[in-house]
Amino acid sequence: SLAAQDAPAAGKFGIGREATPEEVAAWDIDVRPDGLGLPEGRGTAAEGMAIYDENCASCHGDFGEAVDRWPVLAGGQGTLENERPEKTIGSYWPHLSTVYDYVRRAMPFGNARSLSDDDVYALTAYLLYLNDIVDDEDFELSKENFTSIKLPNADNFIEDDRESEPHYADKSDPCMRDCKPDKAEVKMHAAVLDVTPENADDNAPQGGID
Amino acid sequence: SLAAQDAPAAGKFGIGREATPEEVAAWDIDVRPDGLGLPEGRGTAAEGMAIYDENCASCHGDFGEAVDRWPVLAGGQGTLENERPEKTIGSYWPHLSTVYDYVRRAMPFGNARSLSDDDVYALTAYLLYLNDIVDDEDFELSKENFTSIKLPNADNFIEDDRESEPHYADKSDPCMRDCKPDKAEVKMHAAVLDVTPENADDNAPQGGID
Amino acid sequence: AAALAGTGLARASEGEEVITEIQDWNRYPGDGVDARPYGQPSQFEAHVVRKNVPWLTSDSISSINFTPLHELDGIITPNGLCFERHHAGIAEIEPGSHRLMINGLVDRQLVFTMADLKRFPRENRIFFLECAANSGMEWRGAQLNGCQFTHGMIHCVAYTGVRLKYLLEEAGVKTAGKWLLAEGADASAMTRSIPMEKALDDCMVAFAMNGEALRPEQGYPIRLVVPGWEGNMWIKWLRRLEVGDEPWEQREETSKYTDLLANGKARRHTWVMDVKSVITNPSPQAPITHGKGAMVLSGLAWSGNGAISRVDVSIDGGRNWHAARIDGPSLPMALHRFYYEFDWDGSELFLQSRAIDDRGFIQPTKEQLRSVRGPNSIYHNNGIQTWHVDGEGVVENVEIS
Amino acid sequence: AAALAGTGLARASEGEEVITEIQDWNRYPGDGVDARPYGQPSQFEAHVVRKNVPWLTSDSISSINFTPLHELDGIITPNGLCFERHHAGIAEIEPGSHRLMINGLVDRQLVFTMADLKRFPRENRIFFLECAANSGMEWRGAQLNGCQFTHGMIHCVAYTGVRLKYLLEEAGVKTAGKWLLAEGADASAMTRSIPMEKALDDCMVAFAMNGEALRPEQGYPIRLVVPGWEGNMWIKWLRRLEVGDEPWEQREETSKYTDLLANGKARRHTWVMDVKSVITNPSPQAPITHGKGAMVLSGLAWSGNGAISRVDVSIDGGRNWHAARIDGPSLPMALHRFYYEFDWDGSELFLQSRAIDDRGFIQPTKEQLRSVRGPNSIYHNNGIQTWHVDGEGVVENVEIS
Ligand code: HEC
Ligand code: HEC
Ligand SMILES: [Ca+2]
Ligand SMILES: [Ca+2]
Ligand SMILES: [Ca+2]
Ligand SMILES: [Ca+2]
Ligand SMILES: [Ca+2]
Ligand SMILES: [Ca+2]
Ligand SMILES: [Co+2]
Ligand SMILES: [Co+2]
Repeated sequence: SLAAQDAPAAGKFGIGREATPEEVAAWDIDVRPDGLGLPEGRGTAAEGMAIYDENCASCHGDFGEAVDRWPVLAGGQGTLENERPEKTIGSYWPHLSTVYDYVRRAMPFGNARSLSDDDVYALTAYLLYLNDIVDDEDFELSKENFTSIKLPNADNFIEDDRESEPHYADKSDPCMRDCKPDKAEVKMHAAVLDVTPENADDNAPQGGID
Repeated sequence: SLAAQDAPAAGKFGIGREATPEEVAAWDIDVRPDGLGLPEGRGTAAEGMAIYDENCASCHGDFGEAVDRWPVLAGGQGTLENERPEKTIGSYWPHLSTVYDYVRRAMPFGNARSLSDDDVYALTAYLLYLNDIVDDEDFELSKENFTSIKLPNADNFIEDDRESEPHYADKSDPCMRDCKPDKAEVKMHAAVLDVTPENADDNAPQGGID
Repeated sequence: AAALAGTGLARASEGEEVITEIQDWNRYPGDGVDARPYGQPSQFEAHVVRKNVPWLTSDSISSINFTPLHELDGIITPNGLCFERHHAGIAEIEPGSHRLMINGLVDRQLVFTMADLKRFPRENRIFFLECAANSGMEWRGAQLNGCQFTHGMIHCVAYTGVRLKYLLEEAGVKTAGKWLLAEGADASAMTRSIPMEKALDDCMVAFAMNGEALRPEQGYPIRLVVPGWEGNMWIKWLRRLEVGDEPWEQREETSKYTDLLANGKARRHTWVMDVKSVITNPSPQAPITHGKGAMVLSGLAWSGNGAISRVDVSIDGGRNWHAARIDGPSLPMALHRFYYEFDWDGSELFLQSRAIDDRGFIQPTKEQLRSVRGPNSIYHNNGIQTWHVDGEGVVENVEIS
Repeated sequence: AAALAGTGLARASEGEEVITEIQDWNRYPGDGVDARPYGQPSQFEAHVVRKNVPWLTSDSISSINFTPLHELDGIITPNGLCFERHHAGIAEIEPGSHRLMINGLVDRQLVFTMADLKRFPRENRIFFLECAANSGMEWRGAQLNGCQFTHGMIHCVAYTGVRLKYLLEEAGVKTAGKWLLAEGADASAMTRSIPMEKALDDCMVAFAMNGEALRPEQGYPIRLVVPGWEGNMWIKWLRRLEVGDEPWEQREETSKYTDLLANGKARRHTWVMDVKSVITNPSPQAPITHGKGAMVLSGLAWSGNGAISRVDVSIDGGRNWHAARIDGPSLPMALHRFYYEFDWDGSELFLQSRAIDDRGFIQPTKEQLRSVRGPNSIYHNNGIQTWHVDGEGVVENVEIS
């Protein structure tokens, strides 16, 4: 309520003002794995397909396979141990909430925040469909059934344990003299690959930086 | 000699090369009070007047009195204890060598290094004349008689003795509480003077920054 | 000393013309004090710029460019050269229209203006900011030929701002509040979850970098400062802080910024940037051009765990190591500048540097990292970098035995 | 907390439109990473510039401009805002054409190229550079209304360069060599004499400032660094160092940069910049706009004698003093940033700051200085500055009882 605003803030410095409920609602758009932050709403995969084809397919491809170097959204299941893993919603992402949250805040790229909450439910349902996580195009995703969906790779995330790696765990003094037997030999040249953009003949290699 | 250049430099790092005599001569243009650095040459005050009127008077005035805010070069003797001292070669400068050195390296402003060594002797002689230090317009200044000229204010320079000033010499703890009797009263307002260039009505006050 | 013949003397008996002839700049005045209200680098430094690699990303709006480390010295990165990484380009925000909201598990949900933020006690700290993907291309071996490209997603800046703690205390964090979501105001509305312990420890909301207002590409008017932790968490154009009891598992902490291991598992919450160093000179973009003799090797070292206690340099590909000289401020979670001066005999060199931080972590080799993690982690590649120098002083990024 | 009514809410029951409406920068992407190879400040910071005072000097080529201290924070001055003082404008020198010569009383007269200089061991140091004439207008009382104009001929920069000692040792200084003449390559061929003791102690030949190459207006490609001593001695576009047995008594150390006392005598060799401080916020160009309540007072302190050990702040014109908080690096001969946080009750203030250095020198009042020196010294005015704040937060430069 606004009446409270005229009273001094209870903080130590008394700086700032209380946010109005409308202001918090306008910005508090995040969604958590446990469903906290999900808005009222619903949408089917079929509805999502129409929205997707209109707003998303130009970059992400008709089936989420991506155009050019835009992100791939579907497929890649079973590739995480491959030489070139394909990390998608279906193959890699642990939580469905992240799809809803991210599409709502940042997509379509170039016109963020232009979708309705129902649109985002429908798109999320369709992305499940493109990733073979639901098979029925009439599948409807809603605030109510949202947290019942588990993504396939959810259990494959572990907490950071870098400090236990042998090179970090070993705190002995590093070798200073005669640390390796033979003279150094070149095993790989950047100049052979020649992908540095300063050179005239730029060739894009596979992969990139996410 | 250039032969020596092929030998390694005797310095610790062996970086750089020896300067040739011509290179040193080209840059070593400074002149000291004891005459070190003075080139061969000579010129009279009368010759200096012609060069001055042509190259210098437009800024420094026909008599060294200066045009607009360009520097004053003559006059001001006896003003050093006044409210507005006028510091010139005649009233303030301790050494004639500085005139020769500075005119040679930096004047005329906009076309430095354009004068011959004889020109600079003549101009220096003329500046002595404008400052009433020599009275004869046929007075000739040369490498030979240069150090015989003493400037009037030469003896009025003392070494830095700031540390002996009472406020610096006193190393006791400064007052922290009730250090002055009455409430502070404004004695002078910058806004009254109104010389700050950010305001619309800029008025140049007397004086400036050298 | 170089023979005079090699120095461009027109006639050796006279000297170099740049000395014996009066140059224009010795004679004619240049620009006055009204010409450059905000100064720029010399026209002769036009090559010292951030560079992007077009094929790395789908477009330039969600992409990166790289700091030209090989052209810089000391530990401060000039504001104009701090690498950029945006997800929806540079948000241009009029500071009078910017707000910072604190919501969630707090006693009072608050809104601050920029003027409000400048009424909290300020502090000044120098920190590096490294993108977790810096050197990411090197997981598969030497690829890009220049430290600007292999290591240039880092900068080090003196920040002025407000301790995040003061802002959170002003709102009053509830006992259940263990996580913080930080959100940006740009078109990607960038978000990251930060554990409350870090938020209350050393995080800042910064409004100035290297003395002046933040640059637009670095989050003007405010960014979050998360010392020692991956750059993606340093939310730019910061508009909201939500206090919660669990992490949010946002796109940038699940799809991205998780480290895929060889066994298909992925590490999450890999926040700290590990101990790391790189030789910036010589390097592929900065070859040795002066021939044999006294030379200066220089580089940068840093650790998200604290200060750097030592840097070792090898010129024979890790067979023998020499302690380098760290010069300038040595501050926790800041860049450290090191030098190693030696006489080059003109023979082939394999240059490496190895940093050790004050928690005792030693920068690993790329082989050590690959043997534990495989080649697919993308992020957190802090392996020892090798530059090969040939007899002409030409430098190349290589992998060696 | 400010009442919501005062915050520009369209309809208070909803909230501010900048929050409740999606702004353009929340929706549409901005510039990509290829747009700004060398970045610039925000368009909303266009007022943060160096300013000159046309009537102070005869023309803009031999003149000064001033650093906007009231817009900056921390201790580092951004390169683009470091005040300028030239005697013949900005020399634009192609570094390949620049040489540094050492001549005079040395075993070997030497010439160095820029490439040569970069082969000597380097160091990195943060130093203030203050023009000896900074605050010179204040000798006659409060004149210019803003700390940019009263105190803006100072900057503080992280330098990278070579110890002058190494260069002199390379040439081999003869026993009789007690003085050094440093000369610039600009059209004023600026010169100053420096005692050999200082030259061998802590002087540097710098080629980089704040990480990147020196700026043209600061002497690109090299300048002399003379820590703690008056700015005029820090020769820009340095081209020559001559070793001699006596000082040269050049124009800039006789006609200028000597301090005329009331008795007509003048001090010479007044090299050290004395202990000094100034409150940068609030100040005439940076009034208090937030009304009563918590506020941050901030300022800068420095001494050519070493580090600052304490800064005191008074809000009642020197009747009572409070120890300020020094924040950020505290380095000898560098700027120190201080803060004093207090609750403003809306009444008139007389703000002053007083610095004390680690040799025990205490910043004097203007009255103390004038009583010893009279009003004609021009240089070395380090007196305590007073700002008057009225009930509206408007700030003015005043002299008080
Ligand atoms: C103009 C191109 C474009 C369009 C249209 C577009 N996207 Fe994207 N999408 C992107 C880019 C670029 C990214 C990565 C952005 C970044 O750098 O953070 C992305 C990322 C994503 C991601 C995260 C991918 C990952 O692996 O992390 C999802 C999910 C996504 N988009 C869904 C959508 C949906 C749904 C739509 C339509 C409503 C859409 N996108 C429209 C370009 C586009
Ligand atoms: C276009 C204007 C101009 C012309 C022409 C000019 N000067 Fe100057 N002169 C100046 C300026 C400006 C300065 C101060 C330069 C500086 O800031 O260091 C100066 C300084 C001097 C000084 C030092 C004054 C002092 O008090 O320190 C002397 C001596 C001098 N000029 C002599 C000459 C002589 C002799 C000539 C002609 C050969 C000449 N000037 C031509 C503008 C001019
Ligand atoms: Ca929320
Ligand atoms: Ca399917
Ligand atoms: Ca190429
Ligand atoms: Ca000489
Ligand atoms: Ca006469
Ligand atoms: Ca005015
Ligand atoms: Co360069
Ligand atoms: Co401003």
